[in-house]
Amino acid sequence: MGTLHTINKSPFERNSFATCLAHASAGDVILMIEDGVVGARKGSSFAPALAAKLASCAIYALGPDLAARGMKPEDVLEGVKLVDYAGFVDLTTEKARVCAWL
Amino acid sequence: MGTLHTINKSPFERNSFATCLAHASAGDVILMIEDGVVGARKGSSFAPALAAKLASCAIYALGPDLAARGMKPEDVLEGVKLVDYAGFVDLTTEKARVCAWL
Amino acid sequence: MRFGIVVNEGPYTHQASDSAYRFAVAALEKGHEIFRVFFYHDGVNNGTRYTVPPQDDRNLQKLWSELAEKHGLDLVVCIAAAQRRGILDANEAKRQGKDGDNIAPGFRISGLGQLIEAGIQADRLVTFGD
Amino acid sequence: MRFGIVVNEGPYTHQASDSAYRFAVAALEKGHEIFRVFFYHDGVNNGTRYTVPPQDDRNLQKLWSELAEKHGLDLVVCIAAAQRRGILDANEAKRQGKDGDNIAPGFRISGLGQLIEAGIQADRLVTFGD
Amino acid sequence: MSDENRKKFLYINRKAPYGTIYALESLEVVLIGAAFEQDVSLAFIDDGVYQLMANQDTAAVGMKNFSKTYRALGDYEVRKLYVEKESLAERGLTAENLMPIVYEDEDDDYAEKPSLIFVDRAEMAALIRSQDVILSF
Amino acid sequence: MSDENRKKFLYINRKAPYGTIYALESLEVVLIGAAFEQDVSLAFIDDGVYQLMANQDTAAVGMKNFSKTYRALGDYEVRKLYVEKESLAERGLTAENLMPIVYEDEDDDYAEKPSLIFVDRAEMAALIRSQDVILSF
Repeated sequence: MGTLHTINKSPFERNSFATCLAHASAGDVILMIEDGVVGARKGSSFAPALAAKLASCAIYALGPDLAARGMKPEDVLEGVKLVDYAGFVDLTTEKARVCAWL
Repeated sequence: MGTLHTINKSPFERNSFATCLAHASAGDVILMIEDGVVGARKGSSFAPALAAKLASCAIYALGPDLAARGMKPEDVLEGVKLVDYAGFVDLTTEKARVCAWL
Repeated sequence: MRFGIVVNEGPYTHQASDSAYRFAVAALEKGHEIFRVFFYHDGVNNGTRYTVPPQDDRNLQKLWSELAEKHGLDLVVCIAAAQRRGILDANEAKRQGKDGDNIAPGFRISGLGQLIEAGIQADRLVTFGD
Repeated sequence: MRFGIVVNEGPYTHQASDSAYRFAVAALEKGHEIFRVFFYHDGVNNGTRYTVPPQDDRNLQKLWSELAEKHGLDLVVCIAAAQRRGILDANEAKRQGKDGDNIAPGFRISGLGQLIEAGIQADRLVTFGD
Repeated sequence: MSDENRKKFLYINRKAPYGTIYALESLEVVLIGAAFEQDVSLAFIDDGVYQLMANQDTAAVGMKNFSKTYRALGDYEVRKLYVEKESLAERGLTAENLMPIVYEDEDDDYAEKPSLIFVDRAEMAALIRSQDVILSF
Repeated sequence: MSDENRKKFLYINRKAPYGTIYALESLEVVLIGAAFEQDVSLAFIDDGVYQLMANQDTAAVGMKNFSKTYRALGDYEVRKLYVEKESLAERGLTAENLMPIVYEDEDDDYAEKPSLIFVDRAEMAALIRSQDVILSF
């Protein structure tokens, strides 16, 4: 079933996002929440690293957190899917465990 | 007189140390405190960036914080000077302002 | 499914408590069970009734207390973390010789074993922090 | 010289309060003046008398209270930040309809203007935070 | 207060809004500080540039949207908001992604003028070394 | 409790000690959790490796030195401390900079055996995906 990795920090502020990517196995899911959603933006210096991970992991961003930071769905890197809190709950049930990268 | 920049975060954890280096002007002083002192260690992936800054800025590390994290004076990058809290106070008086990179 | 939720930061300073609250509401709306919400580290600061947030902002303590009452949630504040940070119930206040307490309705103070138990009993443990 | 000190995080969770305390002691030992210590953000949590840290660890609230008494320090807790986080003095408790207060000896609650004033009056403002 | 007695205050904002409270509580200091009539500048560096994003919508996170307050700063005589170009570029952002923030210049027939000043890193470093008091958030 | 009823608990430690309380309060959970006789592993990633540094001396910072507690974990049946090699290397550290941490193996005439297990990033990822419960600090 794999692991749901939650990441709540900006990849521009902390190394926790890079560490999350480095420890997510093929078939895992990565969910950006809180300040982590700024990592979802296309055209940033972090986008290539995130895009590369899409080859082996499904990647989501929490829509409410994107909206709070002024980001629209079209600002998000292609391949990154959006969920709301209900979708967040579903992701936790679909994977065997949740690993929070704080 | 220049600025005293204090940096209290590990360069391996946050971007604040890199930002501090990028905004310290020639003649300024940089003081590592708290978790920031792990950036003082020689042989780390961060050491070259710190060594390069020694050309234009005096760089200090707070000895009590180094000791707490198991680091000895000989573990510290050459050119980085150690101070105690009294030395920290002196540095603040010798520069015109203090800029904390949090 | 049965969830355990861990909240590691106090209200307002970090978004952790907000995110955990909205996750909890969404889980309950989907018919899931919440075995326990465990407040650790600065998370214990969610459990003080002394907060007075600005009137045009959310009141996280009230939101948690009301959710607990409505759904019978078990909101546990870690005793060791609470002692360091000044969160007391009447028993603790008496035991420590303090002249008052500040625990909010619906929260109870208990040991770290409650966190381990949540990990054992819940199907998923979800952590919110800094 | 005349110092202003800003403490932006609560006790124990971050080292900020420890560092600020040791800086303050070192400055006083050198004969400097401390115009004010201003507690902002979670720093207001340094000012609760309800904390009971483990006996083999330092008690930051007591250290600050004792330093204030010995040297006549002005320890100011920001009122807006304190309201969000549940730090109350007797006046605030009455004004907000709360049944108790938790402010520690030597601390006083006041407005953000006290921070600006510290910036104006002090020769150096030194900030400790996360 | 005469210009000679004013101090130069710089507020450095480096955190995204909402994930932590620093952006909001920084703004609260700026608003109170305005009454002291000092020479105030704000710097937006690193994730701090996200504080100025247009179209912030906090309804679904249930938090107070304080972004409109930045647009009111001109009325408080806070008119120098320095935004670091490198911080925007690293994040895939441009000036067009930010809120328009202006003030009315009473010395120029109340013409609306921009408060956002886009500077590079070297100019930001120069700004820092020209200050009297630095508050970091 | 039979092995079938035990859950695999992983404590992920990523913060340096003393700068924040997370290392200490993680250790407090580990000690209490030991009484529940689960299958416990600790992971030290990123700055978390600093928690295991030898010769920690907190006298001058006035904080409690809790580093000796890691050496006592063997007595609590906590005997699997995974340390990430890449995290050490990035910080200019080697295994020799860490405290020696051992346990007594009661099935092998109480021979002292090392508790520190050095793994690379791929092995750490595999460890994570083999767990039932993950606690992050």
